[in-house]
Amino acid sequence: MNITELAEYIGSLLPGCKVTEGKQFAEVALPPEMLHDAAFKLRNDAKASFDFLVCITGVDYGQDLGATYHLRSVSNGYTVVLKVRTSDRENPHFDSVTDIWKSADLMEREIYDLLGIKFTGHPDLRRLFLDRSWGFPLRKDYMDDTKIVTK
Amino acid sequence: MGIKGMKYEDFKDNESLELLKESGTNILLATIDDVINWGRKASLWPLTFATSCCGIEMMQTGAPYHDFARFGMEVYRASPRQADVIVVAGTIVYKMAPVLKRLYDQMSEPKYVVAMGACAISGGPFFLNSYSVVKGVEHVIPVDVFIPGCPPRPEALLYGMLQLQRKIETETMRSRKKRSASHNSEIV
Amino acid sequence: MNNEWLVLFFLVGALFVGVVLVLAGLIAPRSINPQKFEPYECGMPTQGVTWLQFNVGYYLFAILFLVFDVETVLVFPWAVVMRSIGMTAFVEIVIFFFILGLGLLYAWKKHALIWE
Amino acid sequence: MEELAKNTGIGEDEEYIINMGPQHPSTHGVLRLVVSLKGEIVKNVEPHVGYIHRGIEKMCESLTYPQIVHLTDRMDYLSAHINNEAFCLNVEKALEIDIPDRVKVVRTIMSELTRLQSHQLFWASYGMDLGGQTCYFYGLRDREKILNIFEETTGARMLVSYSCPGGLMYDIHPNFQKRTKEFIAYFRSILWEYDAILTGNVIFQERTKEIGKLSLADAISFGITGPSGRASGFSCDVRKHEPYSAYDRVKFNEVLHTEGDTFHRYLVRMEEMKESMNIIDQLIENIPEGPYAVKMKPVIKLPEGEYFQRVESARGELDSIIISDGNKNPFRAKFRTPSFVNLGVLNYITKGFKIADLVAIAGSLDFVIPDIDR
Repeated sequence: MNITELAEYIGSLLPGCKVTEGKQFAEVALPPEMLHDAAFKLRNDAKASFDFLVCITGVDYGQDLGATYHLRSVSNGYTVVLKVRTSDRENPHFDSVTDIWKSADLMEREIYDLLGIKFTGHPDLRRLFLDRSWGFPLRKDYMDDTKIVTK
Repeated sequence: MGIKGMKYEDFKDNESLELLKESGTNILLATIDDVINWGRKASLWPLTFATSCCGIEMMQTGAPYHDFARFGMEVYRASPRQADVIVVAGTIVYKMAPVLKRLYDQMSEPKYVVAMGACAISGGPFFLNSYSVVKGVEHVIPVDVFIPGCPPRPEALLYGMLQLQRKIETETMRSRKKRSASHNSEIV
Repeated sequence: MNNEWLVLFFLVGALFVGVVLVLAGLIAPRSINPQKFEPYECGMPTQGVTWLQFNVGYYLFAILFLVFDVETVLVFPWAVVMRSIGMTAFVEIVIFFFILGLGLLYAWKKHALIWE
Repeated sequence: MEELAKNTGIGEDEEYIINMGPQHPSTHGVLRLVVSLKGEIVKNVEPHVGYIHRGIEKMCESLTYPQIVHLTDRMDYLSAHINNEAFCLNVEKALEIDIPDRVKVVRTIMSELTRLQSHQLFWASYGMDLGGQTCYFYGLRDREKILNIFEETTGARMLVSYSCPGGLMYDIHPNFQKRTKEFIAYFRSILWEYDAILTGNVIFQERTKEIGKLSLADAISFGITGPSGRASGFSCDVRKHEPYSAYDRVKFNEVLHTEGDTFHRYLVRMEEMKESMNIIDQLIENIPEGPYAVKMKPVIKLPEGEYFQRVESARGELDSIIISDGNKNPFRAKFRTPSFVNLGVLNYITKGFKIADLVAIAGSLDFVIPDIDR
């Protein structure tokens, strides 16, 4: 099943989400509130069960914060990319997917640590690398003139 | 090809060595000092402290090809209580600095520090634009010998340790007591 | 005559240890700082309660080790003189091992050997 | 009296918390494991990381593409060239330039040599973790020979920074082929020693068999890739599923076991060493002639968009994700590193085993700590 058929199949599976066909993978842009059940459906779908969460990438797009989920189905090798965005920079939060894939636990803690995006429902959301007093370094507007030395 | 070899004579005595040696010790103390220094310099036990890639080069220096043991340094002690040298091999980040300070304080006297690799000397490749790297171990603990390189070759590490041994050769009992007193800090 | 050698022997031993300790105490450099006297735990301050009741399993293992270690200490002098004493020494050591074997059997039956 | 009981915990079942902290011989670096014990049995292992977090992903946003190559091999320093190759392939995929055949073959050989020296160091430190000092000396003695080959061609022993966007930094050394063939012949003649020392050792088998079992479903759910995942039957070898560089023209089989315990995670790495040598053998004979790099513009600007490239590093699947908005440094560079994801399973498979088994399990998952913290 090549990318176009996969895109159509996923479009039929997830009504109301915009499924585009990127250069490499089928990409699904969906609003934050639909994230959890879309992931649940993709995980437990009979035909293309995406049971391997490759990675979650937290991105600061300048105005809004987003997360990109790369999912892969081990049995037949398809890969799909879920993209979620939120424009609320003070208290950004998405639904946690740790109950669907166990590998999401550390990934979500890392994104919370570096970007400040909270994941509701995460069993133990604490900062991973930095101390509590630290800002969120991966944000574009992160300024820290004491520690960062720029030329 | 490679670093020009250094003749043994000018390796042994150069002017900087004399400056380190305090004058005025009488003959008896000098000979005891020499015996003590010879014993200490020939069995410097490093602490197993490796944070990143330089640690692998330190392991490689301990391996049979470059063999630390020729200079009496092959015993890696896991606990600071029994270690003489703390070879800071790798990057020190802000979260690791208090741990390093605690390890250094828990070492028994006389203790020495070797900053191995560009990361330990000045933050190395992470000097610019990194928000969490301490720019050099000198900010955390006093350093005796700096070994540049990223990671330094095992020979460079051996040469650095030989420089440390030469530094130990010039110590006297009074200078060692003064140096240890400098590590005191009041019992809070 | 020979007990003077004994006294001299102990004297030299005590002197040897004493002088070294005193000398080290005098000339050794030493530094005092608060973190030096805290327990070493991989560079971190200790967490949680550290002064608490240990598992009884450790005690059993230690005792069993002690018993069989002392046993070997006793067997060494026996082995030195076994040839000159001849058959009686052999019978005597068999009884010795038999009794210790009973101890081992008892510990085995009481599941002291398996960590719970 | 109760004051005494309270702080000494006599009576109620007090949890004993130990720090296998940042400076510990068996955590292979600055990984801190807060272990709560009941006697010898491990009840919970909580990894604390960040003691070597250098913020490489934030730094990438202010460096140009050729500069980032030098940061990639300081992330997982044991598979340095594989990291370079991942990032460079990603940049070349974004620019849609096809790299010469010679570059593909030389990159594959260097990656396989990197995998060999990484598994050698795994074998050396794993033996030392479980108390066998001999492995340390045997393993690192043979690893030195690969480092000499690297140094002759790339100038650096371990952090080679050999691949750059568009090809290789320099051509291979004239006697690169000769020395690699010598090394492969030497290492084949000596590999039986590795098995004799450790694999056949009864104490080693006693300490690693049936310890830390990981089922296939859990391996997929926890995302455990690389040798640790393949020991549980999770077929995730990127060289087989999505061949890159010259992996499509070599015949090698993917090492798969299904038992999933610590012994088989170790065994998969030993057999992978043999597979790596087969790959090098098939390629080293006829390295195609041709340019060793494509002429690139001085300032590399990737067209807008998101690019994804996955590569099989010595520890698992390494993905390089670049989001570019068209100027000379990336908008966001993310590396999905295998050790970071494999760390999640440590607590799950160590519960109920003894603290000595925790050392064996953590060693068999083969962490490289800057790979976790980046």
